[in-house]
Amino acid sequence: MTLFVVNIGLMIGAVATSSFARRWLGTWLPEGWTTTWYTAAWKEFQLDSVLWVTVEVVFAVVFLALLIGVPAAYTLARRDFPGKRLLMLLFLLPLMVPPITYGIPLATVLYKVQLAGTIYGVIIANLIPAAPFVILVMTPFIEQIDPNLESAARVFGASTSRMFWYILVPLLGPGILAASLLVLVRTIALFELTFLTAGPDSQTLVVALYYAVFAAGVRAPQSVDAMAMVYMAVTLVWLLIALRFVNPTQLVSRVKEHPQPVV
Amino acid sequence: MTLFVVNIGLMIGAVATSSFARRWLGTWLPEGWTTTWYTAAWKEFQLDSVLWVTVEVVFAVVFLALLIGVPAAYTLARRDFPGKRLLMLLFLLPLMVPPITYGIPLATVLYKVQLAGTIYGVIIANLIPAAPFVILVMTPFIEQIDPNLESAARVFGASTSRMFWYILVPLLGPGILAASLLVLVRTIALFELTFLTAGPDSQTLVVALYYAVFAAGVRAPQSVDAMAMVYMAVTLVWLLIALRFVNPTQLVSRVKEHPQPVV
Amino acid sequence: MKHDFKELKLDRVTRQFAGAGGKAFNALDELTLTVKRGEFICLLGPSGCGKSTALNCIAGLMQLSGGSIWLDEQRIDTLPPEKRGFGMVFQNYALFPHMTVAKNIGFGLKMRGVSPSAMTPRVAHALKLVQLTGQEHKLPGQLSGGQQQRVAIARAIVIEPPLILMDEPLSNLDAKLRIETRAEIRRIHRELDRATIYVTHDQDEALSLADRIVVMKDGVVQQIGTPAEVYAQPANLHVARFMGYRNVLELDVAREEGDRVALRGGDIVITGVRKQPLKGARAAVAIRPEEISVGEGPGGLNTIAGRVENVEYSGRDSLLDVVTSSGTLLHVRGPVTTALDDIVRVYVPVERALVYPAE
Amino acid sequence: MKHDFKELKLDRVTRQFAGAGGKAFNALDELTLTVKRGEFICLLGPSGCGKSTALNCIAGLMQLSGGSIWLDEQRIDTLPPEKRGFGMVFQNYALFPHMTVAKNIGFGLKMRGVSPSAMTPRVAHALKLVQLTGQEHKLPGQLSGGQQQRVAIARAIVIEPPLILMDEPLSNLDAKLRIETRAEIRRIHRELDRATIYVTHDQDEALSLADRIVVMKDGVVQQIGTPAEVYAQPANLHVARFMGYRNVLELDVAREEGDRVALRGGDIVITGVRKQPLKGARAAVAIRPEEISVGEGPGGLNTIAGRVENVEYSGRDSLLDVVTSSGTLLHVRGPVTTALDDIVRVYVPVERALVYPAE
Repeated sequence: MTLFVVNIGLMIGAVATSSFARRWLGTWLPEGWTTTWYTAAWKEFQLDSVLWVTVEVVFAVVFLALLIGVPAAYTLARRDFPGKRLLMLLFLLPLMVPPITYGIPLATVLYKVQLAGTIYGVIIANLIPAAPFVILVMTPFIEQIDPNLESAARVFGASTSRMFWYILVPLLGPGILAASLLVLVRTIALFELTFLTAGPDSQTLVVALYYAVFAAGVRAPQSVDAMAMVYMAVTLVWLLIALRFVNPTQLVSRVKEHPQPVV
Repeated sequence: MTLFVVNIGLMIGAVATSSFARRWLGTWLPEGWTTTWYTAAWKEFQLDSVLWVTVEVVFAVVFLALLIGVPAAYTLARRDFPGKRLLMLLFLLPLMVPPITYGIPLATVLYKVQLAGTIYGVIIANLIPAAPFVILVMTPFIEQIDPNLESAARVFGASTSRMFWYILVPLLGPGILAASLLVLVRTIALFELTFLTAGPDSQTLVVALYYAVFAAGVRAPQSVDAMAMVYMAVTLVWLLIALRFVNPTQLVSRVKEHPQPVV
Repeated sequence: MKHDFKELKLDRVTRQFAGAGGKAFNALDELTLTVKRGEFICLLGPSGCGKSTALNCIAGLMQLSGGSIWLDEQRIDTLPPEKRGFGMVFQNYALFPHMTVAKNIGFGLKMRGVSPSAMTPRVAHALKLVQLTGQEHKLPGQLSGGQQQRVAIARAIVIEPPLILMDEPLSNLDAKLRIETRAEIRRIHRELDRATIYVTHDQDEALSLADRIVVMKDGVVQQIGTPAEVYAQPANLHVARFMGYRNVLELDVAREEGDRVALRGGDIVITGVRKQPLKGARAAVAIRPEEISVGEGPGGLNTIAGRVENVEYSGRDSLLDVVTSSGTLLHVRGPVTTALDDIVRVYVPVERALVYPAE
Repeated sequence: MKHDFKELKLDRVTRQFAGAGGKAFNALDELTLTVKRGEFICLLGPSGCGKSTALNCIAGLMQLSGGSIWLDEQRIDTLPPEKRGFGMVFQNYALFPHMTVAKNIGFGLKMRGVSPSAMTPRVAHALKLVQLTGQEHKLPGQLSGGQQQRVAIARAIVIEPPLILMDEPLSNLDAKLRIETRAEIRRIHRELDRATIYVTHDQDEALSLADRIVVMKDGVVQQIGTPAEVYAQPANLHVARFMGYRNVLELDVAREEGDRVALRGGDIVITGVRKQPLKGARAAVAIRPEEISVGEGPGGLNTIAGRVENVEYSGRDSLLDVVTSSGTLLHVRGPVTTALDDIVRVYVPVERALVYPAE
């Protein structure tokens, strides 16, 4: 366990050091520090336009995924209907199957309908795993809400829409926030789908990074490391924000409180 | 919802058709069927050696992930200790953070210790998300086991090891099976880590596929489609096997049985 | 909503569910009942008897499969729950966790468009009625179970509904609090002078609270009557068993005279009162443990001899298991001085041995 | 394990837990108790009183923070649970869901290395004792709650342990089954002639089952005594309240004569029997509702007048809330003929009014 943690720490440290290093060969610490590589990376990868596309794609995906996912999660958690299990399985499939399985056919279809290479194509492609992910994250939040609360609101005079605004939205707030932040992180990270469907103008950060790794021969490795650091920083910042709102253990299990033995 | 399902179906259909098609231009169905593209793909991508490496990597990862994950999940589910939440978070991090964030640093380290490009490097890289995944899958199974069963076994004369074999193993059996199958599917699919750490002899199926897509210009697109079909088939077969043993809804929530209204 | 109603009428209210194998069954089968203003009605039965289904149908949380519900002249079973204007107390309280006590109680008023200034005195009055003044700014999670229970009651009564529905409201409280809150609920019902329909599986609760008890089983009404009627004159063997007639002996019918029936079987001869027309030569006699006395009956009538095989002390008296020489077991409440293996004679008055057809 | 043991001795057994804010508190504080062979001991108290902690300490499922446990001359608190050889019945039964009834019952024997051929008759005998013969090849999930309960008992008795531990074994059964299984448990205890330690929060259960009752509160023993002692002579006000002395009035001490104490407050004058040394001028008198009679006491002694403010019918009698003119509330069991707002006089015999120091 400890080994595992130390390992991750060391690796990140190495890349971070490398990205800031002037020269670094054979010694434990590099001889000098510089931000040159960041500037170089910024220019080389046209980071400004790439970042902007990333932001556009990510926010569109988060918004649409919530719009589809929250009502779907509510329906799946509350209603029983024939075929519910099948539908549930279909929703979970894009989460468990690797993106490339459906990514290539998806790209083919998008090319046929002239959407591939545009930002809309990228958004649609990313929605396919994002919407189920919202369902996955929202389901435990919805299930924690006692259905009797909804019954009580109805009995005491709330119509469906007022019940929704006075009861469900306040109670689901933290869940929706958590879901959007987690989808945000995942979308930033989802390489395959964007890679397969993006054109030169709709490259997101992670795709740019891949091209960089691929063509590493012609670029300074430190520049690639700098790029990776930018990328990692972007994801981690969002992830940390997300974790402030959602307790990750809640997604796995509801923590039970027991008195702790002292011995 | 329905749109979403139909979409996925159509896309997979298109690629499948393409991979079997003799020629296919402008008509709804291609003019003839052939398996030539599969033979071509097989030769072109050296599928026999690639498949063998894939099998080796996958089974090693599954075995090691279970060895680490099951006891860790048990400890996390049953014991309370200071720092438990932090540890839980650290375990879940590799699942939520995209692989590329730690993939590049990991590759750097593996190169430094001369493990990158070897099959061991690939295995180690894939273990990092696989072990936490086992923990994630096993936790609900372990939590479903009443701790009193363990107490009862102890009181009635079972030592810790006998309690393990007579009580825990039989009860966790389905969970362990489910976890191994799901890890298997994920490992087959995990592109980034293998991509970053594999050498020419330790390429797995998915990496071979990527190279193919990249160099698509020089190969017949049908050949790539055929390759994708092989890949998709491999994953789906395993996934279906896994789903026979684990109810996916169980991972999200424990299904409650209610009498269903007829109206 | 109308507050000056006269009665709520349930007319053959039926509700179906899908059972095992997809076959529909009636969770509630043609419940017909008229609840007058001021009445306290208990729906009593074991779990799965349809009592909660009935309550949900009245509240509008479930749709009827058949029948109709009327509030005086107005048909209400076609209205959504928010248009019926009833108050309801849920088993687990169902307080809104993100609202303060005052906001929880005022929720119904707010939905009815009552202005905040008009709301405050009414919420304060409801809080006073349930003795929670001073707690209005707490969240439900900061209250004890008993306090939450009372907030739930306040929320139901503040809208001054014609009908208050209660779904096992005491089942999450401990024994002591349950008895205290019982008295509270009865007091509030009297002060409001509306109608209350109360669902419970606890016969003590039903006896102590209700003006009338509706005993249910498998969705079908077994008996509707006052607590004294249900307690002393159960309509059938099922109700008798449920109301604590623990001794049920199946015997041969020896003689019938008017409503007196003489029964015989092995070494037991009992004369009882017939409560249902008998069919065939066998009948069942139902007797409460506390109505069997240790001693000889007048003229040796209804007297049974046996050995004490178990003694359960319960403070004022003991619960004895008396086994006759032919092996029949009788549960008897006897004096605490009775010891294990004593040979005793016990008897039951004729009018406390109720005779029903054998099952 | 030794089956011909004489006694189990708990010597100042203490168990600490980490409380809120990390401060340790004693969930069980210096429990000292000697259990003789053949005895049936009930640990009685509300949840959180330490009774389950005590049971787990005896079973070995929790380690002691202090004190020791002895089986005759052998110190056992240092042994792991599997070496102590006790039988245990868990609250939720804890049957192994993947084993048949027979395998569940035989588990303890198998762990002791008993051969399958020697096991079969012993399992059959245990099955017969709990009246489950014929069910041996079913899985626990195929049995009803009551049957599972009996499998759990069979599993505990088949190893013929010196001590059987039971942790609220009846709490998951419904009221009717609970009373039946109670008699069963008592019968099995008698047939085995070992010792049983039984944990419950239900005073009726404890009264009916136990040879001796240990009343606990906040980890501390309040009273150890026979059911009759605990019922009629509670050691302190807490035990009295828990055993159903619902009327607790705090009054001024007017006069003490021997163990008789005259108390006075408002319009109430009561003479009672002192059960604990008093301190100060105030004292509390505890009286059961069923020991207050409607009517005049001999010579007007201990007679109180009041108005009936609530009537709860309970079949044989009614529970009345009688309020005196000064506003004191008395719970009284009275005849069912009493009506709301009746003015009644009630009295309590001197020896049934127990006087304790005020809290």
